[in-house]
This record gives sequence, structure tokens and C-alpha cells, in this order.
Amino acid sequence: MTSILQTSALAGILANDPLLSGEVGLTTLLVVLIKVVVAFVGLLLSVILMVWFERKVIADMQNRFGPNRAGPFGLFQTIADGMKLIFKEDLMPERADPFVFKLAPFLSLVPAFLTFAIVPIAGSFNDGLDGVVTILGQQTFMQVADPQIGILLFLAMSSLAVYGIMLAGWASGSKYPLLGSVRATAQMVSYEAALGLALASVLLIAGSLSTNAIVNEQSGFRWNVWMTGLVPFVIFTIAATAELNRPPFDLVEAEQELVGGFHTEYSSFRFAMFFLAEFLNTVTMSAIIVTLFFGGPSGPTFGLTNWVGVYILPFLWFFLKLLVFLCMFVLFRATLPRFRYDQVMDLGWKLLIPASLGWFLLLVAVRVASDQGWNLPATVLAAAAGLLAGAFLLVLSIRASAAKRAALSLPGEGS
Amino acid sequence: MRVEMFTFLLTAAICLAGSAGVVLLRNPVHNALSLVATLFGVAVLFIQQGAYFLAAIQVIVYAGAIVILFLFVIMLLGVDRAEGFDRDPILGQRPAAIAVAVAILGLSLTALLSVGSRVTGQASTLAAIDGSEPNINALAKVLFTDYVFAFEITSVLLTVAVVGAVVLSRKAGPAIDLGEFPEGTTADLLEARHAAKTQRHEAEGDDSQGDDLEGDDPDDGDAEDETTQEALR
Amino acid sequence: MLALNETWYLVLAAMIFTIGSLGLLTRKNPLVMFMCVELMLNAVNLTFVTFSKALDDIAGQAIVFFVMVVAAAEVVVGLGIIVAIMRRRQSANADDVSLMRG
Amino acid sequence: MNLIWLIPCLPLFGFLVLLVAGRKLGDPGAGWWGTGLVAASFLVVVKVFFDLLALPEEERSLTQTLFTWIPSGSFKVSIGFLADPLSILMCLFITGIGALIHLYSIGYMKGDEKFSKFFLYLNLFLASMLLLVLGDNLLLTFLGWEGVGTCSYLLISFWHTDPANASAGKKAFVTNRIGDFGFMLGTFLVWVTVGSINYADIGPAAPMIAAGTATAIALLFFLGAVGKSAQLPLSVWLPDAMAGPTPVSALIHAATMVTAGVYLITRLNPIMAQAGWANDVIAWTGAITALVAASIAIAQTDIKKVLAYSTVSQLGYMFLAVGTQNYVAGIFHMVTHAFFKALLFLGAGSVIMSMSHEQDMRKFGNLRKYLPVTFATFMIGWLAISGIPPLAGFWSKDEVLAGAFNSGPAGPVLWVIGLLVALMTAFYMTRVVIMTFFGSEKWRLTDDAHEADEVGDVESSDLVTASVAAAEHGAADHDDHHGLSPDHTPKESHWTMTAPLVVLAALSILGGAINLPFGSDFKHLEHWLEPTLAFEHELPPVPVLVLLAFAAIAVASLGIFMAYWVYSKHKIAPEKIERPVLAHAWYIDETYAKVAGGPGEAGFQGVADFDGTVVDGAVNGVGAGVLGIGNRLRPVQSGLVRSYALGISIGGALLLAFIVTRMNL
Repeated sequence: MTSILQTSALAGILANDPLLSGEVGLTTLLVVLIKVVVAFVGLLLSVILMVWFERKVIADMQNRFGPNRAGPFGLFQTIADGMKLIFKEDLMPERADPFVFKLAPFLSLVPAFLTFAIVPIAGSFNDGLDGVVTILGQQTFMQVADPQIGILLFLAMSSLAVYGIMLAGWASGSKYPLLGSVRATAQMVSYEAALGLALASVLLIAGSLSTNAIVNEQSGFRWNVWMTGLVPFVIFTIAATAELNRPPFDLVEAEQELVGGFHTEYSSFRFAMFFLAEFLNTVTMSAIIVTLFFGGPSGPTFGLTNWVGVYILPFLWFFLKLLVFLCMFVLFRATLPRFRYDQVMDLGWKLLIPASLGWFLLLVAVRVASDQGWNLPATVLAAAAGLLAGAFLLVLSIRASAAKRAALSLPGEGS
Repeated sequence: MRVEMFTFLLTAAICLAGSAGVVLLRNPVHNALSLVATLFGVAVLFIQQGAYFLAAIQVIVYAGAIVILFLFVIMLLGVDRAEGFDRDPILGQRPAAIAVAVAILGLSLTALLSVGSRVTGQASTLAAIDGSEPNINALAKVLFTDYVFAFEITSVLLTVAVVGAVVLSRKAGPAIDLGEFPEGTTADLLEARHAAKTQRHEAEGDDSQGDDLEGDDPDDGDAEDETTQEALR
Repeated sequence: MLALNETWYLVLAAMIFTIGSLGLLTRKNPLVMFMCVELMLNAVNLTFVTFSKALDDIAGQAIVFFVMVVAAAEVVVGLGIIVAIMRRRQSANADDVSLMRG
Repeated sequence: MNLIWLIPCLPLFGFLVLLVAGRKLGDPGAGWWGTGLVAASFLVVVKVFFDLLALPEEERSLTQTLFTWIPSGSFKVSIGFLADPLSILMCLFITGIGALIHLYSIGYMKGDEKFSKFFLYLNLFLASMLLLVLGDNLLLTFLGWEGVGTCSYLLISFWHTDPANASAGKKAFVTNRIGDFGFMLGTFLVWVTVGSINYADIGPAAPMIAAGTATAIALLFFLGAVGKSAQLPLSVWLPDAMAGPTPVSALIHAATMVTAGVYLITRLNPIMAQAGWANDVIAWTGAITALVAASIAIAQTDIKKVLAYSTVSQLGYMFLAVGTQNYVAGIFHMVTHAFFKALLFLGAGSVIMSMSHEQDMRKFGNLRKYLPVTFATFMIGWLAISGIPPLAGFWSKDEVLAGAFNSGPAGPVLWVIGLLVALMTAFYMTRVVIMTFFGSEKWRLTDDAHEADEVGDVESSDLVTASVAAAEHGAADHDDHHGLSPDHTPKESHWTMTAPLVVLAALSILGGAINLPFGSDFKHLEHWLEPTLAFEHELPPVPVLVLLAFAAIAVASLGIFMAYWVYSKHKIAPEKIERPVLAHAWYIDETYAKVAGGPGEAGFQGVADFDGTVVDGAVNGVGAGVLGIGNRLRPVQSGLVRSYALGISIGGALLLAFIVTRMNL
């Protein structure tokens, strides 16, 4: 029983991890199991806290108390809500498509969980270490999996998240959910392009898809947020907010227009799953941002190589960075008014995608120039000039088509 | 049972069930979901054979974009009603289709199983898969060296496709004002066509609406809006 | 216990392909026909990857990459055409589109 | 710098410019433009001529290959020019006389509404002719060959609003096609035999060609030459070609195009050397054509007709020369003939102009009073063609006759025929001169008196063949010059017309100097042509030569005297000599018409019926069959996508089945 699994099937998913480089024994499986459980429980816990945190912060900003009955500071409010939802009656509209209606919440929840698998949450990246820790005598990374395709898994999961929303809206057999889901789908598909292009800039700097490698490469405060010149980070954050359907991009559930959006017809535990998925996604997305742009768990470990330096301090750094972004999302929600739908589309297609593409090309120019030994400032200037010319043309064409559309639609609107 | 075998059989079952679902389920949305199941199965099989990048692309592009597009169109056009399987309007299409399918399956199985477990063909000498190199790097190396021209061409193809889709989906312009045309040109032609059509209508009664053309109706531009509204109803 | 080898994959691919072609020939909804075409493409992709592994040649995977790009382009244009047709005909039946007129 | 390519390209450029801007240039701008380019081409030829002259004798052959025209496997044809003594000699008189005739045309065509088009055609003609002469391979020569044929057609039917002119052009074209057929077959045979159609390759390879093959090649090319140079039996088109404007007659149908046949045979002389009896065919065809044409010329009343038949006759002389392998004499006579025949035609044109486009000699007379320059130059031409020493015609004709005399057993017979032709030539030319420039001013006679005066000629006037009458009519008709009024006063032509006459007259006098028979030092032409000719021709010993020359002079004087006796002294009635059969050109045209209209037409009808039923039937049958199958197959194109998909699937399944059967199971 030394080998029940050869480095083939699952190894592909978990590939770069030294855990799976040799023979796979029982201990290895145990380690994997531990990591999965820890990640799952930790994620759930963080969601519970996140929900409480958000409600509390918003309540404070609106000059009210927020949850303060269940447990100290209302900490158990989320659990109480969850219990209530589970015990509510499970309603399904008559015109709903039963199978898809039941399937949709899972399609929302599962990708949210899976994405977190690639986030490294601890491990020392200083002093030449590359985040390897030893658990039960097995060397491994502090993340559930580090596949070859690495960050592409995040993209894949974020594109799958669309299914949950889309199918939920459609399966409800009702028009507001359908409208909400069609809106959400269009929005998420649109922003995925910007997301991917901003991601590409990071990958260009990191030279690897593996999250471990990306974090490792950022150790010593060579964080991508400035290594890529801030623009990809800004674009990524905006696109991520839109991808999460969080305010100010929460057109999916615009109450004034669509009642509750795609989950109007959902109740009970199925609604809880959507709810859970939304907050899971928020946490995961923050973790991804931290991983991609802020060096993940890397940070000063003060020379400690014992468990404090390997587990506690890195996790602390990770958690602090995560907290910053969670706060940011909460603040977005609390302060920003909702976009109009056409504004969302304009922002995504006409600003974010061209901007991220242009910035990516600029970074490529810099990279090529340094590889080929060209004059760097001159190359950057030339590239920037070209990109500005392109941007100018783009603006011109957008204006021209807008003018044309206005001219065409005027008589049509009259009739 | 070896884990790989187990994975394969499970995935194969999902794939076959998914593809059967595409063909047999009546509701287009269910078809699309079945398709997604098959795509996932194929992605897993890709991983099992070391094609990690393709597996990721399979999920991102196929599941994440193409099938979403399908669903989008289904919902936009409101064609998400079940399709009747009772009879095929084309005479003999169904038995012929089944015969062809059986022939294809039988022949390919004959070909595959008769050669046993060996794959006939020359092992690569040019672009060998190097175990030490990640799959993505190897693929990228090939794509940007040997196949760089094809790669660039596909970018052109995508651009063309985008332009084509935009042109196709654009709203029709305002209806043609026949008064603008001088006599004896298109206006007369259209008028004659219209007259012929009216005559035919009178002759046949008005129940041939189905294969009639709505082409020169002036309110054609509103068709899309109607469709959308219908989809949302 | 049978060993897992290339033939298993190829047989699976052949079956998917057959099911896809059957669907293409019998279904009337153009969207579903399109999905069946995607099935067939996937079957072919699977054989490409299988042969790529069997012959130790990355080119097989490169071709799958191109197939996917072409499939994406095809779906975009194809769906565009279907949308354009359906706007005019209000019908989701491929058999109705048999005239060479609008 | 090698300028050969400029020679054909200058007229071609002129053509292109006239094509685009001909109307803009107008009258006389277009004429001057055309003339200028041809003159420029002439200067280039002169330059190339001196370049050649500067080279050692055996190296006098410049080739210039511009590009590969038809690369097809081992068959490669390039656009290449060959400038050797022969082609440059041709070019010299083509461009020289061409320039003079262009100049003349400015005056002659003045006021014509298609003035610029005329020069357009003339320039294209010269470009083609130069291509024909300069081309370094048979195909390029053929291109020029066809080009001149086309231009000839265009120019003959220049005033095509008259159906007769159009049909004359058509006749020339069709007749030429028969010859072209021979040319093409000959080219194919050369390609098959030699493996190349370049003259540079043919020359060295010729001695290896089997006698039979060489004979076939020679006969095929001679067929081409017969068509182009209007020898019997394809001579019928040339007299009708007089429907074209007179400068065209002078340029194309006397000086240049018709000599292409002679040039071709001379160019292929290495093959001719192997051709055996084909040479005899050429010689006898030439001799008989000369005789027949000369006899016809005696009875013609149209001044241009006389000159046309005279041309045919003189071309017969040339073929007699090349047939007896006396190429130098042939080329020599070609050159001198070009001078004096162009002179005669242009003179005739001048006369015709002054007589309001009247061509009937019976209405002329005493014109020497009105047209002094024309008269003087025409007299020189007359003496030259009659073979009176020391004018050019005498020397060349004498050389042809001497060569014929010395060409084997049949030589004396050929010589006698040649002498007979010389006699008739002197006779009919004297007749022309007397009727035109001497005697009474016949156009002044009133219609009645005219008729009375002409009563003797009624018969012969009726005898004028239909096409001749039509051509005459058309020429006279084209700008509403209907007949001559009795009080018409002929006027001497514009200087642009008389200047070429003077130059040509000078050339006609001096042209003989290029190849005088007084020993080797005087034979410039022979030395010049030596590198291009495969062998030398032996002339008879000097005493015989002198004897032959005196015989020729005597015969020529006799001819002139006889004509004087008949037409000036009226001692013998002209009708005695102008037999109907001669006026009818030995009924050749009529025979052709009969044959073509009788058994020929029946045969053609049979072919047409065959075409209508069998060939068209097959074609229609195929069409109907396809239509029928298409109707059967039409349901397949149902527009149903799924049916198409089924078809594709069945095809795929069949393909799969094929692969499975081919597998080693």
C-alpha cells in the first residue's frame, strides 16, 4: 500500500506541490485531507464573520447598531440567520424547471469554494524559502492545490460562476429573475475579459501561472501592485467588483427594477446557498487580489524559521491584507451608488478592456526592450505614442458611432 | 481498481450521459447543460492525458464562453420551449440518420479495436513532450514557433468573426422610403413584388403566413424588440 | 483487469462523435444542432489529445488549441446568423430555413 | 548600349499614344507624331547598322533578350531581338520607306475623318513588321506576321463603310489565314525536329535535319510565304487590297509586308539548303506567278490594279531567286523593288489625288503638263521597273535572271520565262505611262464623246471583275468625288507628297549601286549578307553574264517599243492585246468562286450539316442530359440543412468504410 496513486491523474491538478512529486502514500492523502478540511472550515468561518462584519460596518456608517442580539456584538447573527433559512419552507414556483432550479445554487457555491484551493495562506517566502512547509513529515505548500494551470483555475471558476446565476434566473420561470440573470450574465462575461487582461500583466511579470510562484516572486515587497504599474491592479479590482455583482455593480438585484434579481423566487436553504456563495466569492476574490498583487502571505518574518515564522506570521500578513480588501468591498457597498446598465457596459467594453490591453502591451514593450537590450525610455515612449494614437482612434470611433446611433434612433423613437 | 481507470470510467460515463442528454433532452437549456457536462468530462480526460492547458481552456472558453453564449441566445430568443420528437418532417431522415450513426460507430470501433492497444503512427521527433517541462510551456513554445503563422491567422479569424457577428446582429436600418427612388428603378420592382404578393395572398387565402417573407414590411425593425419581449414573457 | 490505454479514449471519442452526428441529423432546433457539432468537435479534440500523448507529440495539442479558436469563431458567427434568422421568422426550426430568400 | 529593342518599340509607342490621344492630336498632328516616331526608329536602325558594321564580319549578329515570354517546361520562348545583316537590311528599308510613306500620308489623308486612326494603324503595322523581322524566334516572327496581317486587314478595309472594301479586307485576311496555317504547322515541325524555335538554334541544327523533314518544313513555310506574298494560288487578295488608301498599297502591298514571305524563306535558308525539291517548287511557283501576273497586268485599266499585278509579278521574281537559292539576288530585288514600287504607287497616288480619286487610266492623259514632279519621278520608276540600265531595277532583275539561268538543267527555261516577264513588264508599264501622262486629256471629253472615244474599251471595261469595280468605286467614292468634271484641272500635290517621291526616285536610280556585278569589290550586299546565308550561289561566267544582260536590255527595249507602237502610234488595236481572259485575271477569282460556290459549297454545307447535327447534337445532348440529370437531382437541393448534413455524414461513413477496408486487420 505504498502507492495508491501515481503521479498522473490528480497530480495534474496538484502538480507543482512537492507533496505529490514522489510516491503518494497514506500520509500524503492525510495531508491533503487536512488541507481541504482546514480550507473549507476556514472559508465558512470567514464568511460568517464577513457577513457580520459587513452588516456591522454598514450599520455604523448609517448610524445604527446593526446585529447586536445573537452572541457578543451579534457575532452569531449569521448562524442564526442560517438556521432560520434552513428551517423555512422550500418553495418552488409552478412554472419553474425543477431540475435546473435545484441545480443552480450548487453551481454558484461549488466554484466559489474551489477557487480558494489555489490561494496560498501561509508559508515563509523569505530567506530563499519558497513557501514549503513540512506537515507530518511531508513537504508541501500551504494551499490546497498548486496546479500547473494555476491562476487559470480561478478564471475557469469565475466563468463557471456565471452558470449558477444564469440558470437560477431562467429556471425560476419568471420574468424578473430572467431579466436579472441575463443582465448578470452579460455583465460577468464582459468583465471577465478585462479581468483576464489585467491578469495577463501579472503573469507577464511573474512568468508563471502557479500561485505559489507568483507569491514567491513577490517576496521582499516586490509586489505586483507596483511591479505592474498599478493600472492592472485598479482594473482588476474594478472588474472583480463587477464580477462579484457587488455594489456599485449590483444590477443583478436592483430592487427598484428587478425586485430581488435572479434569486427572487428562491427561498429557504437554496437562497442561503446563493447568499453564501456571494460572500464566499467576496472573500475568495479578496484573497486572489492579495495573492496576485500584494504578495499573499509573504512579509517580514524577522528571521524566524520555527512554526511562528512559517505559519503564524505569514498567515497574519495574509489575513491583514485580506482584511483591507474586505473592508474595501464593504466600503464600496456603503458609499457608492449603483451604475446604470449602459454605464456598466460602457465602462467594461470601452474603458477597462482597451485600457488593460494597452497597459499589457506597454508592459510587453518594456519586457521585449529589456530582453533585447533596446533603449528602454525610447521604446516605452514609442509604445506609449502608438497606444495613445490607438486610444485616440478608439475614442473617435466610439463618438462617431454614438452620433450615428443617435441620428438613426431619433426618428424611430418619434414613431 | 486503479485510480486512473476509475477516473476514466467515471468521466466516460459523464461524457456519454452528457452527450446523450444533448441529443435526447427536449429542452434546449437542458441540452446546453448536458453539453457542459460532456465538456467537463472531456476536460478531465485532457488532464488525465497531461494536456493541462487545454483542460483549462476547455473550461474557460467552451464552458465559460461558448455554452454561455448558447444559453444567452436561447434565453434572448425565447426558444426555450421543448421540441416535439413525435415525427420527423423530412421523410426517412431519422432511420437514415440512425443507420449512418450505427455505420460510423461500427466502422470506427472495428478500426480501433482491431488494431489492439497500439497506436499506429510515428512517434514525434520534432516536438516531443518533455516530461520535465510544464505542459503550458511546451505548448506555448510550439504555438509561437512552428505554428506562429497559424496562430496569427486565428487572431484574424476571430476579428472577422467579431465583425461578422456585429454586422449580423445589428438592427435593420429604417425602412426604405419608396418615394425616394425615381420611377423605373427599385421602387417599381418592389411595388411589383408587393402586388404579386398581395395577389398570391388573395388566391391562397391568408394561411400561408409561415413561409411568407416579412422582408419589406416597414415595421421590420421592431421585430427584435418583440422577440425580446416575448422571451421575457 | 484491463489496462487503461489509448484505445479506451479513442473508443469513447468515437462514441461521442457518433452521438453528436446522430443529434445533428435528427434534431430540428438549429441551436441544438450547433451543440451537437460542438460534441463532434470535442470528440475529435479528444482523439487529438490522445494521439498527442500516444505519439509523444505536442503538435496534437496545438491543433486542439486551433480547433477551439475556430469553434469559438464559428459559434459566434453561427449564433449571429441564427439570431438574425429567428428575428425574421420567429421559428426555431432548421427545416423552415430552406428557401434562398430572406 | 544596345538599342535594338527601341526599333519596334518606337512605332509601338507611337501606336499607344495615338490609341490614347489620337483624336486630340488630330490632323495633321497625329500624322507628324507617327512620322516622327518612325523616323526616329529609322535613325536607331542606322545606328545599329553602323554598330554592326563596326564589328568583324563573322560577329555581325547582335541578340537582345528582353524577357522570357512563354516558359513552359523545355519550351521556352523569349521576347528577343536578333539584329544581323539580313534583319537590319530589312529594317533599314522598312523604316526608311515607312517614314517616307508616313510623310506622304500626311498629305494624302488630309481631311479624312479617320486621319489619326490611319496613322495609328500604320504605326502598329510598322511595329509588327519590325517585330517580324527582328524576332529571334519563329513564334515572335509569327506574332509580327499576324500583326501585319491584322493591320493589312484594318487598312484595306479602312473605308469600311463601303461593303466592298470590307469584303476586300476580309478576303485578304482569309487568304492569309491559309498561309498562316502553313506557318504554324511549319513552326510545330521545327520544334519537334530541332527542339527549339530560335533561329540561333535552327541554323546549326539544320544540316542534321533529314531531307524529307526539311522538305516538309520548307513547303509548309513556303505555304505561309505564298499567302503573305500573294503567290499563286493565293495571289487573289493582293489586287483587291488596292481598296485601301494608296499609301497603304505602297507601304504594305508593295514595299514591306508582301516581302515577308521572301524574308522568311531567306531567314530559313539553312533548312532550305536541305530541302531538295521544295526549292524547285518555290522557283517554279515564283516563275509562273510572275508570268501570269504580268500577263494580267497588261489588260488592267485601273492604274493601281496594274501596279498590284506588277507587284505580284515582281514578288514572283523574288521567289524565283530564292527558289534557285540565289538569296542575295532575291533580297537585292526586294530592296530595289521596294524603292521603285513604292515610288510608282506613290506616284499613282499623286495622280489619283489630282484626278479627284479617279483610278481609271482611260480617263487620264497628258498629265505631264499638270504634274511635273510626279511625272518626272514616275518616269524614273517606269525605267527602273522596266529594267533599263543603270537604274536599280536593271541590276537586281539581271541578277535574278542570271541566277535562274545558272540553276541546273531547268535554268534556261526559267530564264526564258523571266525574260518573257521582263518583256511584259516593260510593255504594261509603258502602257501605264503613255495612258496617264501622254496623249489627249480624255477627262475633258463630254460624256457622249467620252463614250464614243471609249467604245473600243467597252468590252474591257465590262471585263473588270466585280470586286475590282467595287474597290475602285469605293476608293473613288469615299469622300464624294463622283467622277471627273470635264473642266477639272489637275494640280500638283503638296510637298509632303512630292518630297517622298523625289527621295524614292533618287533611291530608284542609285539603289543598284549596292550590288553591282563588276567584280567582288562592288558586291556590297553580297558581302553584307554573307554571314546569314548558308552557302554561296555560283553565277555564270562573265561572258555569259554580259550576254544575258544584253538580252535583258534588248527585251526591255522591245517591250517599251511595242507599247509605244500600240498605245502611242495606235498601229495595233489595244483589244488585240488586252484579251478578256487577261482582264479577267485568267478567271482565277471566278474559278475560286465557282468551286467555292458549287462543289465547295456543297461540301461546306455537308460540314455545316455535320456540325449542326452531330457536333451541335452532341453539345446539345450533353446540355439536355445535364438539364435532365439536374432536374432529377433538383430535389436533393432541398434547402434542408439536415438533409445536407445527412449527405455529408453518409460520405464520411463511406470514407471510413474505405479506410477500414484498406487497413491490415
